[in-house]
Amino acid sequence: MSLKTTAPEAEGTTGREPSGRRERASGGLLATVYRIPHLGLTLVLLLVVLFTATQTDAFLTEGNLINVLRQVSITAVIAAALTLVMVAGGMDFSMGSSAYIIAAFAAQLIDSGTSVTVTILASIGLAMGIGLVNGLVVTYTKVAPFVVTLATATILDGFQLVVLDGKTVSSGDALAGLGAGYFLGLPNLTCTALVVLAVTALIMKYTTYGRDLFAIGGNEHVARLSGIGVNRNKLLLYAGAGALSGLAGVMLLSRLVSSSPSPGGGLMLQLGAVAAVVIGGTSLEGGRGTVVGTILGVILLGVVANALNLLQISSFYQPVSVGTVLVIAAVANQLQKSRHQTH
Amino acid sequence: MSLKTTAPEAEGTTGREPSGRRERASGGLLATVYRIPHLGLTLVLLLVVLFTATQTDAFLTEGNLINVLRQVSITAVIAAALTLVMVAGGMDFSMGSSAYIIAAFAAQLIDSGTSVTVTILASIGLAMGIGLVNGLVVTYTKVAPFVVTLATATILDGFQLVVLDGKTVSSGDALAGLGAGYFLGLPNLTCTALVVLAVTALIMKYTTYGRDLFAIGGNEHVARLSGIGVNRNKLLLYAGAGALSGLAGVMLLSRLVSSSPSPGGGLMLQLGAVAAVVIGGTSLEGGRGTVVGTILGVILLGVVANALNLLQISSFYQPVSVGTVLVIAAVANQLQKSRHQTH
Amino acid sequence: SNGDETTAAAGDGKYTIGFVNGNNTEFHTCLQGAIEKKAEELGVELYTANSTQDAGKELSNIEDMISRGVDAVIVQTVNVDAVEADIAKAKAANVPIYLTSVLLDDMDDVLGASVVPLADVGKMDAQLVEKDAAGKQVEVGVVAGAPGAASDVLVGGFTDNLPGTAKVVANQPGMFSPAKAQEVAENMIQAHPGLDYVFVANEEMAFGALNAFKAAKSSVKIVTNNGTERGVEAVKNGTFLGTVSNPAQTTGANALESAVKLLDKDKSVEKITRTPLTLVTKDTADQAPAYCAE
Amino acid sequence: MITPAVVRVRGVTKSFGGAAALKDVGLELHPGEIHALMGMNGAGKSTLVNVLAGVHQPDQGTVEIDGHAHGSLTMRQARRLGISFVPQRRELVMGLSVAENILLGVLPVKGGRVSWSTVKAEARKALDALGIDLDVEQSAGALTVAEQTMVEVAREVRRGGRVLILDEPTACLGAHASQQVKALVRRLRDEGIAIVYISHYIDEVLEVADHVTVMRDGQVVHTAPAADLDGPGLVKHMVGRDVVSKRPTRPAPQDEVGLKVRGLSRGRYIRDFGVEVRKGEVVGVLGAAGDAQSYLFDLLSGRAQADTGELLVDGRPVRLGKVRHSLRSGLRCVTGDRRNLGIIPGLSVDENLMLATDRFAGRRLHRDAEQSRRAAPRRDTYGVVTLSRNPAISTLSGGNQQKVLLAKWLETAPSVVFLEDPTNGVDVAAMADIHTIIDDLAGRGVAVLLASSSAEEVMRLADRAVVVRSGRVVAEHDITRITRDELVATALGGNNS
Ligand SMILES: Nc1ncnc2c1ncn2[C@@H]1O[C@H](COP(=O)(O)OP(=O)(O)OP(=O)(O)O)[C@@H](O)[C@H]1O
Ligand SMILES: Nc1ncnc2c1ncn2[C@@H]1O[C@H](COP(=O)(O)OP(=O)(O)OP(=O)(O)O)[C@@H](O)[C@H]1O
Ligand SMILES: [Mg+2]
Ligand SMILES: [Mg+2]
Repeated sequence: MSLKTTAPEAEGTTGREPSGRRERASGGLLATVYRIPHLGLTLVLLLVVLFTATQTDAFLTEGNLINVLRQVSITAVIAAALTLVMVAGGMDFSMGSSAYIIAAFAAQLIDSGTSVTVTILASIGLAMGIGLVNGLVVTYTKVAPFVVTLATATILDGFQLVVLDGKTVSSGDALAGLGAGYFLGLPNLTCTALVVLAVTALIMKYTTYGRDLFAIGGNEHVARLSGIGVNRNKLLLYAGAGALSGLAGVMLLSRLVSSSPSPGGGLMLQLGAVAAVVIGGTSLEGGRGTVVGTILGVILLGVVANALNLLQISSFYQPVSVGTVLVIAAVANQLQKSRHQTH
Repeated sequence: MSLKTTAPEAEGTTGREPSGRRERASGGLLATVYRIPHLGLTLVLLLVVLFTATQTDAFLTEGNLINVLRQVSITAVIAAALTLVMVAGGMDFSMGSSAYIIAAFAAQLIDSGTSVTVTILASIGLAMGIGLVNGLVVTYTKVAPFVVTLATATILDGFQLVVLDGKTVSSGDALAGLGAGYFLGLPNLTCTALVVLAVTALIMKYTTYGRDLFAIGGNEHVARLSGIGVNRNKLLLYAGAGALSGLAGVMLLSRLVSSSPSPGGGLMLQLGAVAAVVIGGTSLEGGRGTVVGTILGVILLGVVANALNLLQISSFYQPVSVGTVLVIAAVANQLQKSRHQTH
Repeated sequence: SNGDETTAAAGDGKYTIGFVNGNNTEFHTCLQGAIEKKAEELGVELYTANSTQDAGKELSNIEDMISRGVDAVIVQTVNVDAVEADIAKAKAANVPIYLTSVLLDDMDDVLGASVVPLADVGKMDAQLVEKDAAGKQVEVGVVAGAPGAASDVLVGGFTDNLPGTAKVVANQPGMFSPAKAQEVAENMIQAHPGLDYVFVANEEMAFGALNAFKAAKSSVKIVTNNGTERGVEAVKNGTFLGTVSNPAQTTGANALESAVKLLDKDKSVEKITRTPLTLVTKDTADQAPAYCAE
Repeated sequence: MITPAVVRVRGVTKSFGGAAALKDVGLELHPGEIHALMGMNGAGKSTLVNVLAGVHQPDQGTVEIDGHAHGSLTMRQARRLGISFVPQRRELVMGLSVAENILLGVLPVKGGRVSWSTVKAEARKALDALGIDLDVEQSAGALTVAEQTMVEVAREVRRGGRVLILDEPTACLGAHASQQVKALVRRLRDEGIAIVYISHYIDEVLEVADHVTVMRDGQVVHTAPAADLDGPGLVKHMVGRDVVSKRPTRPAPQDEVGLKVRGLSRGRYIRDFGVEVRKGEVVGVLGAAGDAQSYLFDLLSGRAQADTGELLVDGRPVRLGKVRHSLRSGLRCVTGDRRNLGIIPGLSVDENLMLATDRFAGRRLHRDAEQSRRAAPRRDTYGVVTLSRNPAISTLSGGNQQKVLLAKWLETAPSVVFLEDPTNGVDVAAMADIHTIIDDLAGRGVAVLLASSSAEEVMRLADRAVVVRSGRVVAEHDITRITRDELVATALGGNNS
């Protein structure tokens, strides 16, 4: 449709198109620097790294860095899924507990002689089912996802005990390849997490599905009116988050080699992931978030935990330090955002 | 704040709700019944009570009911404060941890010979200071309150260990009046909670401060435009929530008689309060909430925990039951809400 | 490379040992205090870390210890059998693991252990109940810890050794939290007003339960476990019927000492050291050993 | 008028992310004067009044009130200095009652507690002054956009003060409500209040304003007493050229019916509503503010379920109550509630522009650059102006957001469209373009149902007009056989009906 009637563009040139030029004109170095994404968070991370490196030689060794990467892998997988969920304006507080119950389930399967492949598939399938139930409740009852998934987490915590019958079940060597192996010098767990993160990032940036999630998180009504299958997308989302929790559960088992009753363990894992995602700049209100931010958040938390150990900070002061870094990182991220952003 | 959700509240904030006006027009018994506030939640509570009463005689005894009332008192105080905070669109995840550190602090004071009055005043003062710090960070850095207060909770958990030096400190008989006394047949703890709840309800309905909180939670920009001192109100709010956490801490100490290192205890207390407030119908997005709903939520959770004990449900299935009741209550509350959109 | 370091360190008799603690409760703090004190005494360089009740964090802590090249790691695990992964990890790096509090079915890959025989603790409490009840028919309640093997073994030791005249009428978890234990006890005494004895898995919870029984004006007799100063005091003044003393400081001191000796290949030390148990009753309270080093 | 200025804006400059929205702007407001601000979309009008109201803080320059210069006002200070403000975007606390919204921040207290009876009485009084009949106890979330506007105006008027800023108050109001607002504004002027009045309606401005300031590209380009200006001159100052929007000769509507609605009912607001729109025909729906329109949108778009009724598109029945079915039928509904149902604030302009098209095309993959390329012609056609390349749509001026909304929907090859106030907030030039676009749609055989609050717009676009009152069609007119005033009269329920 070319309706260039007495088009306003003709005369309005002064104001209409030089936008780009105007923008480039002003600014300067400072503005450019401010526009670097995640500057604040990166700076905090660098500061922590520098400080720790000057205090202890053990920190910047290959072995230690690989440890950190391995340690954050499971949180990273959950955080990746959570980034998607939160971008779509949702919340899933049950992923940590889901990972724990799946670890128990997989351990039982392996213990009863099931093959590794079947175990992994069944585990991820079950986890996806759990996620789907979350999705169904969230989508069709309209109860706040935080509440639904917090309840799910509680329920799963109980079922973990049931699955394990209160005992410890070992997976033996079955998952040693995943839990202890390496690929190109990186732990397999880390490689798995990297793949998940990369796929998540690609989904968010390069697929319509990913953009749908941003739209749903931004304004669900408009998304629906624009022909986006909001309900279907949400179901898919929670099911996917469930599946990734299942993967995280298998990773957890492969790392811990056995599954034991761990009341509260899932919630702690989950809180770590939530903290990482949020300090990575993903909005609790939905519609905004990046995988890079999440990665930085996950690494920051991992590095801080590692540094506190290496620096021999008293275990009383460790939570104090973690909390403090969390606030500083969140503030640093926010300061940049409000500078750079317009309202 | 907050753990924003897309689904239910979006309905409330998004322009017209044709249904809202329609219900008013239609009449009849059914509509009247639907208009009873908190009908769904009340029904769930009644069902749990009826079921438990038929299963065990121990349930509907005066002694047991008084137990339940005493057991929920501390959560109720925190939940009351949280209702205010959440109505204003905020979130405070640190109140449970604050209560725990204040209990430790008060125990140390009493142990070192400080008088009860001074101890209580100092405790509440300190807690208010903690709340004020939360408020300052939330108000002036614009970091999501969930993140700030989660970090505060972590920090406080660490400091609790420091205050106690990892040991148990007893308060002896100093607080026995509060912890074990009765007034008009009700435990003093319950009376304290009732006073707090009543004052909160009055503040919410009959003071401009309370109404300002609704305005801030509903639309902070409008609140500012209307000349409401948003920042001042928020500082007051978090400081007040802090003070009430302090009161909860003193109550906790009076009940437990001693304070011991309890990693994670604060967070569990907090999660209970959050669950109670949310199933009581207070919106995670702010702008909506009632004290009556919160009371029902607190009682429901207390009754369920009590029932599970009395019924000798296996500890494996206790979390399962709690989670299930939580979902059912939330769904029941939501169904009614979407049927009948009141404010 | 770690193996070389171990032998080299062994040469000059100066070891670097890691201690991975499980949590920050009073027990854990005492345990760590004792280990730190002993390390100083023996000139051992000690690194510490805390897993705050998280099995994943425990493994991370062990990895961190390995990467700093310690000669052995003492682990107060967060979960009785969850150490399997820790051991595999440490074995691969040639760093021996020494356990506190718990034993494994298969102790081959472990340097040693300093443990509290939990089943015996339960048994001693059960015997105390038997003696006190003196053949009467009695109702007994149990406030267990958190679901998991430690609590199961302890409670099992108690219930299995009760006399036939004692009937367990209630068994609820107190989650090792005094607040939860108090709540459980309140409900328990409500449901079973005729309760005679209650076994509580540790003293912190026992004090919570005590508050509940006091409030209900019930004269339930409490038997428990630990032998902390406060607990012994309570036994002395008749608040508790009895407790089983198994000092954390002994477990801790034993752990470091035997770990060092085992590294030295000193034959005089047993692979498994058991913390001596003492039943503390009103009569024996004066002789109870100290629980926590100052 | 020799009264000293109450407000004097001096040299105000304001940039967003490096791009200037206001450049060295000056303005004087005098008591007892209606000062109109005019200019094309994105000229900076809203930004300027936001600076006055303390919403934005200027980078340079000052706002002088009573001779006191303020470098940066906060909203609270502005309010205390007597500046009342109705922003362009509807801002109410949706969860609270209408009454409380009107007294927000100034709730009456009696004996230490809020007196709800006074709240309701005061609110009713404020609404009565505007001639609005609304239940003050209902929740603000249940109001239509027009009703919300009236509530906001009532609130600000009730507050009083010395300066009242109204940013496009009449953009979505019907004739009756607009008249009421204008009468009120005049009355306040006579009471000595200084009024800033932003509007894109030339006639309206010339009718009420005492003084007019025209802005372009963030600068003041002309300021003069209204008496010295006429319509064409004003347009020339704004746009830089003449704009004519005349009814063109469109091909006669076809015989086939494109849209057929029968017996549609929902609650009290839509009752047995029926209309037929032939292909190539434009039918206007007129009604008092708050009537039918918005509810029609909910029903036709599938957002809400109807109690009864039938909907046929191109002769095929469409299931009501499902967005999917509505879209699949070829029906396109453009909302009048831009903020809540129109845009996704956090997404970019191009993404908002292409949102529906890309979904309809079943696209699986997305690339920013490629999408921008496809969006470029739409920006061009609809004249969407942005300060930077592809910002979040929330940073656009109101009129520009409206253009994005229209482009998003009208470029999806519709067979039937329902338009709710399509030119809400767009400038004269864009309005003319949009009218041409709608003419063109009809020319290509699209059936257009136009729910407009502006009788002029209906006269300009429609072939036929139906008048709705209390949810029911009460009259139908051939546009060529009726004058604007007659149409307004029937819409308002005057003698002609
Ligand atoms: N918060 C913001 N962030 C970035 N740019 C903004 C922001 N607010 C306004 N702008 C830009 O400033 C310019 C002026 O906008 P403004 O809203 O003042 O225009 P306006 O004259 O009110 O237009 P309209 O008639 O469409 O309402 C526009 O180009 C707009 O995109
Ligand atoms: N937020 C509110 N918005 C509008 N009306 C309200 C609100 N809250 C309460 N009301 C209504 O106000 C009415 C009177 O309430 P209430 O009795 O508490 O105060 P009041 O008696 O009007 O005050 P006073 O007698 O001091 O003038 C009730 O019908 C109640 O539903
Ligand atoms: Mg504007
Ligand atoms: Mg009255």
